[in-house]
Amino acid sequence: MTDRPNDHSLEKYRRMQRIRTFESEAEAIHAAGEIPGALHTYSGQEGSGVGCCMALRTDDYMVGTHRSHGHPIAKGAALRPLMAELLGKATGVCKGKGGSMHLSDFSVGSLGETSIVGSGVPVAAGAALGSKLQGVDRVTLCFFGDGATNEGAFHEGMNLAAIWKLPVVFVCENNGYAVSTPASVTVPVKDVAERAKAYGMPAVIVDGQDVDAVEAVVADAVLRARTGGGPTLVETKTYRYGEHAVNMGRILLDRGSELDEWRQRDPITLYRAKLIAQGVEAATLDAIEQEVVTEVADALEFARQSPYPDVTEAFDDVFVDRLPIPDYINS
Amino acid sequence: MTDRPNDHSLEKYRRMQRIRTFESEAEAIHAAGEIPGALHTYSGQEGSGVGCCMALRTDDYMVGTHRSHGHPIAKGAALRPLMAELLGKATGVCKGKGGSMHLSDFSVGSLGETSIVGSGVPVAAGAALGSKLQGVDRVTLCFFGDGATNEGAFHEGMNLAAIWKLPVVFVCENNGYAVSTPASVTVPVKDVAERAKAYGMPAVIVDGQDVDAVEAVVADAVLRARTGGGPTLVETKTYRYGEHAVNMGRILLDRGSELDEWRQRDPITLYRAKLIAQGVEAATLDAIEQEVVTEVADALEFARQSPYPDVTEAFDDVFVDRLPIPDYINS
Amino acid sequence: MAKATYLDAIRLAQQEEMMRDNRVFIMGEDIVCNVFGTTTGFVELFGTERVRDTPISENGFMGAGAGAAMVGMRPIIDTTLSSFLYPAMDQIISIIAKSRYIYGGQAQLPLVIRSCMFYGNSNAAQHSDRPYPMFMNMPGLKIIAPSTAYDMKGLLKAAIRENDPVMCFEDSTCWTSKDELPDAPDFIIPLGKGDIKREGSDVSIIGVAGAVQLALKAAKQLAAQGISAEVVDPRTLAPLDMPLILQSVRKTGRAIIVDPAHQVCSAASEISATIVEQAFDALRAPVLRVTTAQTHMPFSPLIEKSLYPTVDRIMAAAHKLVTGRPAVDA
Amino acid sequence: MAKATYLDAIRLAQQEEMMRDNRVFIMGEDIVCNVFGTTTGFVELFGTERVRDTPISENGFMGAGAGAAMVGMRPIIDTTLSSFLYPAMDQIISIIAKSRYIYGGQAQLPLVIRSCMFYGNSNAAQHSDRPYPMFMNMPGLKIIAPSTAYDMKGLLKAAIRENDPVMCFEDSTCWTSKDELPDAPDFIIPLGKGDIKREGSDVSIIGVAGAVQLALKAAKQLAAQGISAEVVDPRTLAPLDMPLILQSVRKTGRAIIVDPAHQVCSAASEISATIVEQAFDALRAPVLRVTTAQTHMPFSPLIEKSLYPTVDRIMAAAHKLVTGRPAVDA
Ligand SMILES: Cc1ncc(C[n+]2csc(CCOP(=O)(O)OP(=O)(O)O)c2C)c(N)n1
Ligand SMILES: Cc1ncc(C[n+]2csc(CCOP(=O)(O)OP(=O)(O)O)c2C)c(N)n1
Ligand SMILES: [Mg+2]
Ligand SMILES: [Mg+2]
Repeated sequence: MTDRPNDHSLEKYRRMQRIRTFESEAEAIHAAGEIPGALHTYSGQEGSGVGCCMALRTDDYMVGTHRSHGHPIAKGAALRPLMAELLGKATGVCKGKGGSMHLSDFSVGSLGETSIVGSGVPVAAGAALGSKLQGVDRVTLCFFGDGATNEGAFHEGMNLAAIWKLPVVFVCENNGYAVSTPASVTVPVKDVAERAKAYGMPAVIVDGQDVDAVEAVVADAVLRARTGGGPTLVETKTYRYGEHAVNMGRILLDRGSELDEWRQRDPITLYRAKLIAQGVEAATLDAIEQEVVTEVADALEFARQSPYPDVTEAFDDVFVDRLPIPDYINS
Repeated sequence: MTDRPNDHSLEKYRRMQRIRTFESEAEAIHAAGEIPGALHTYSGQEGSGVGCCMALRTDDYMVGTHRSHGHPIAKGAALRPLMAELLGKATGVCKGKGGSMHLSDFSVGSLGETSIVGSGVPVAAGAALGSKLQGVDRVTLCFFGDGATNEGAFHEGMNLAAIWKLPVVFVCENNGYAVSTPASVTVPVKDVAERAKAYGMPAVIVDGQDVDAVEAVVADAVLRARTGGGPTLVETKTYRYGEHAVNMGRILLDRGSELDEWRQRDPITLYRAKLIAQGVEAATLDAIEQEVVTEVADALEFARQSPYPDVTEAFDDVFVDRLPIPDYINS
Repeated sequence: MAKATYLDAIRLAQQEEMMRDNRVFIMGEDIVCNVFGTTTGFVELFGTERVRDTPISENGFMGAGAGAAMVGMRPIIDTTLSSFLYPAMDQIISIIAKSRYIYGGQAQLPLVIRSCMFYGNSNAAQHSDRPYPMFMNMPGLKIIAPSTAYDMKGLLKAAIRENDPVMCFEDSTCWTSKDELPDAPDFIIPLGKGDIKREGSDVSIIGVAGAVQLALKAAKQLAAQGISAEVVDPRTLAPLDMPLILQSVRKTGRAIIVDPAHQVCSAASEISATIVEQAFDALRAPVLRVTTAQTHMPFSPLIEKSLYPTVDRIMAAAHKLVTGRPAVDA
Repeated sequence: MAKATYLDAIRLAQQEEMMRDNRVFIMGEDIVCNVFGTTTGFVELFGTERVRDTPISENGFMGAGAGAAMVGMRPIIDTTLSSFLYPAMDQIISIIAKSRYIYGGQAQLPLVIRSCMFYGNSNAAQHSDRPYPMFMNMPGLKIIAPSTAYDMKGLLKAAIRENDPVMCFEDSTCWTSKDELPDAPDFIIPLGKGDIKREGSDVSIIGVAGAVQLALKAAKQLAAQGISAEVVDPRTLAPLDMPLILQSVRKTGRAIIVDPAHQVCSAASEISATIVEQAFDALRAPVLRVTTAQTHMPFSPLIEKSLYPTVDRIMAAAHKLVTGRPAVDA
């Protein structure tokens, strides 16, 4: 995309750093018991999420997964409501109802980070159908993992997008595993991209650790979608550094030196080196990192200061109108 | 398969005739009100069903669909219990519980003609898994339509068979339509066979009106399955002469001259001509036809003479043990 | 105003709302060809963008409906038969019922899921379902089950205007029933409001979906035998109009619930349990359920028909409650 | 005999039956890695053919289980969490529940569908389901919901030997509870037989799954307050041991059903409706339900916990029925 560093490049750097820093803080406070429930980190995959989202317009839509921290930050979400959500606070982006598996900021185009594997694919096709019917040129981008491509929902959503030529970009973030299961055990083709052939859909494979490469490939797909050319499947080859989820201690992937090799190709480190090679001052990048640290600290402080939701709020948002509160609930 | 006519060839001719004659009788008595419910005819597709089943061993398994008359007859089922089933009689192959959409004769290897579109595909994979675990060399063959390939169940079943290298042959009987919807509207690839690429599975397309060609192709696939080579997708290009179902008067396919063109390539007519060209006496074939007519008449007579099931039988076969009968049921 | 059938009511409700609001569109399998007659002429009126044939991908197009709704459309998703809701269950439950909540109100899902309960006509176990109780167990779904053409028109129009997801269960045993249908463009029946279909004083018969018609027939015959039955039609199953049901039961002191679903965990069970919890003091006799036997539906016509609620079974239940004796022969 | 947990009981039941019968095999997502500890050591014991990792294809491997069962295998299908049953709903209902029937008894489906109800730990609405009532509505499925390690071992072993499909709902709130487990190879608890977990005379508290533990705690505290509660555990939800429940209610004249499912069309509703139908004469007070509020489960821990049945709510219900007054402070 960008051969010379500019604000756009620096913003990519900033967003990758934000994800990394936000999550390392989240991991720390999860370990300390401040975050309940599961926590699936995105660390290692930042190049994929940020490359994709920076190829989108602000008003484009995005559908994501249980590994939900990276996508909204990549799309530009504010950190305070995200961190407050992790802590289950009333000021959370989902009012404390979604938590770590569902950090979805609709104000930046999110249509849900859904934790049922594969379930976002038909929804993304539908959002794109909506845009098509409305005659607007918004594009929908849909993230999912390698494991999700074994779900029937993936197949049906891809097919709908193909036959209706919908303005959607499907992004398989292939990190090589679904929980403990290597993709090679459950996906009988070398590349997930092969699967697009079943729908006559163009597909492209890209190095997910190279944020610029991801952005370039996705920008092409977005352009095709926006101009009536229909859907594309993009496969980003990437890796997650963490276990499937931070509180699942018992899963011991036997991944040998794999982790080290991937860390050699860390998307943030690579991009930093590239920017410096292109003439950006290290100090500029250091300043960004520092700003991000401050931002995350501020978000955490905000989250900590925020109140928990009142018990009666459990009866809100099931429907437009609040449900009656049973007697046994005392607020 | 067979270049010179032999008993096997004559049996193929007989089974195709059986299906055609059985169904034309069924249509007639359905119109007369003797058969309740829906009736989906297989007329026009006999080459596909018979070619497939004649490539199987008697102890091989078979899974089918709502268009359920052709498959069991092709696999060698006796006609009396099938006709009795259509009439809802106690002597029916499913004791009157399944009817026209579920003519399943387990004694010839059937594991269900299931009327939920696509639902047979995972079942077939599972039967093949069972054979594999048992260390027996039985193969499972699974029929489904073009429309079924849009179901998630198709995708998941195909994928399981591929990753586990299961002894199963998937047969898409592509008759060009799902109810009123042409395959071209819902399947974005020219041939369903393309879809095998998503699973790294071999696929082959064959003229479904040529029973020998179908048998040859399926025999190859069966051999591969039986010898540990894993699954194959076979696409038989075929056509149904009737409407989607005989009691759906309102569906008027705008199929122009298409029907006439396909009738020119009727699988039974073609095969008759081929056999005669190969030296079979017309009289031999006429005799088979006559025998089949007698057989169908006998089956109908048997069905008509058979009793309806007793009301209490509604409580049988939910589980191994009969359910308690509610008071209001008087037998 | 002219007499129109239940199927006409579906068609007219959709047509009027599609005319009124171009965010409304309809999709489903073979909807253009239109097997049951609920979209006759729609392609001509609205074009194939808004009247959309889908592949046989129930979970896929259910989810597509959800996505379209999230970006401001108002889809009607025709799932043909209720038995085809099972392949779509995950999208209905995990996405449609739960998205507004899990995202703290950020998502809005104004959509209608229509499906026909096609039972009693030898369609066998895989095609004869009446699965609304399963969906009643799941928060986040509104559910209507109209029993007359009039109610269908008013409730379906309301459902299409609703900003929450609504499932509409259409009872094929009501297809040919007719009513005068109001043609005022804003005629709607608000969700959650039941209807007294016949007044009475000895026993309340609460009918669900097509069973309302059976209850009315039974009430007529019971009247001739000196038993005055009130027939209550909740019309909406989620939320249930319990105040109306309780008011009726408090008046009569007796209740029978007639429900074509399988008995276990049925709407009938729910209504019974709620009556007992909230009006026990008023009950003069046990609450009885007349439901479909807890077995599958067989193909063979004679044995199938014996499994559903019948007028005779309702009458027998009423006699048991009111006179303590078996029903007299009508 | 040594003390073992509910999770151990699952593991041991499976292990013993897999040892005994080589037609039994197990499959599911990440079953080799074995997240919850119910298949620890299984690969070493049985190999990866019989302990089989599946793709994330719930409908696919559910159907594969059905097909394998039809040809004579006896699969255990581990669906991880009960919330992942929805994508597999079609195979469970259309194939597994219905095949024996629709083919007139020709098909046999000896299989077990296991899933864990993982609620109460901030897993939010998409991961906290307790959906057994939906499956109770469908004929053709047997359903167990053990509340103790002892019951789990006996019932799960019985389920694996059963020639009908059985769903096993595992309540994560019971995971760490311990019992002495019989190690006789043929120790089984037959399906359909409930258990009186505590005897009492003033009120019957019928507990479902994990709620049995709450009922027992409540009964203990009630005893200190002069109320004698009998705790009945149906253990199997389909078929329900209504004779046992009715016997208890006829004795006490009062009933409370505690059920962690959502209230509407719950097991509690079903049990209540059946009690009223069959033991109305014996009832001295309304039958009450203590269930989960009819809303989704939120992530935020404090508000989530307030929605499930609690010991306090059970005690309040018992006081209302027995003394007609609010519960005294324990
Ligand atoms: C329908 C469903 N089945 C199973 C799960 C449990 N689960 C959560 S994440 C996950 C693995 C997903 O793998 P992949 O799609 O590759 O995404 P990744 O976690 O690698 O980002 C599984 C099995 C689920 N959430 N939903
Ligand atoms: C899950 C499901 N959806 C819809 C239907 C209704 N239906 C029955 S047959 C059919 C068309 C099937 O088309 P295809 O798979 O091509 O088989 P064909 O009828 O052409 O043999 C449809 C939509 C069904 N039975 N099951
Ligand atoms: Mg992955
Ligand atoms: Mg077809």
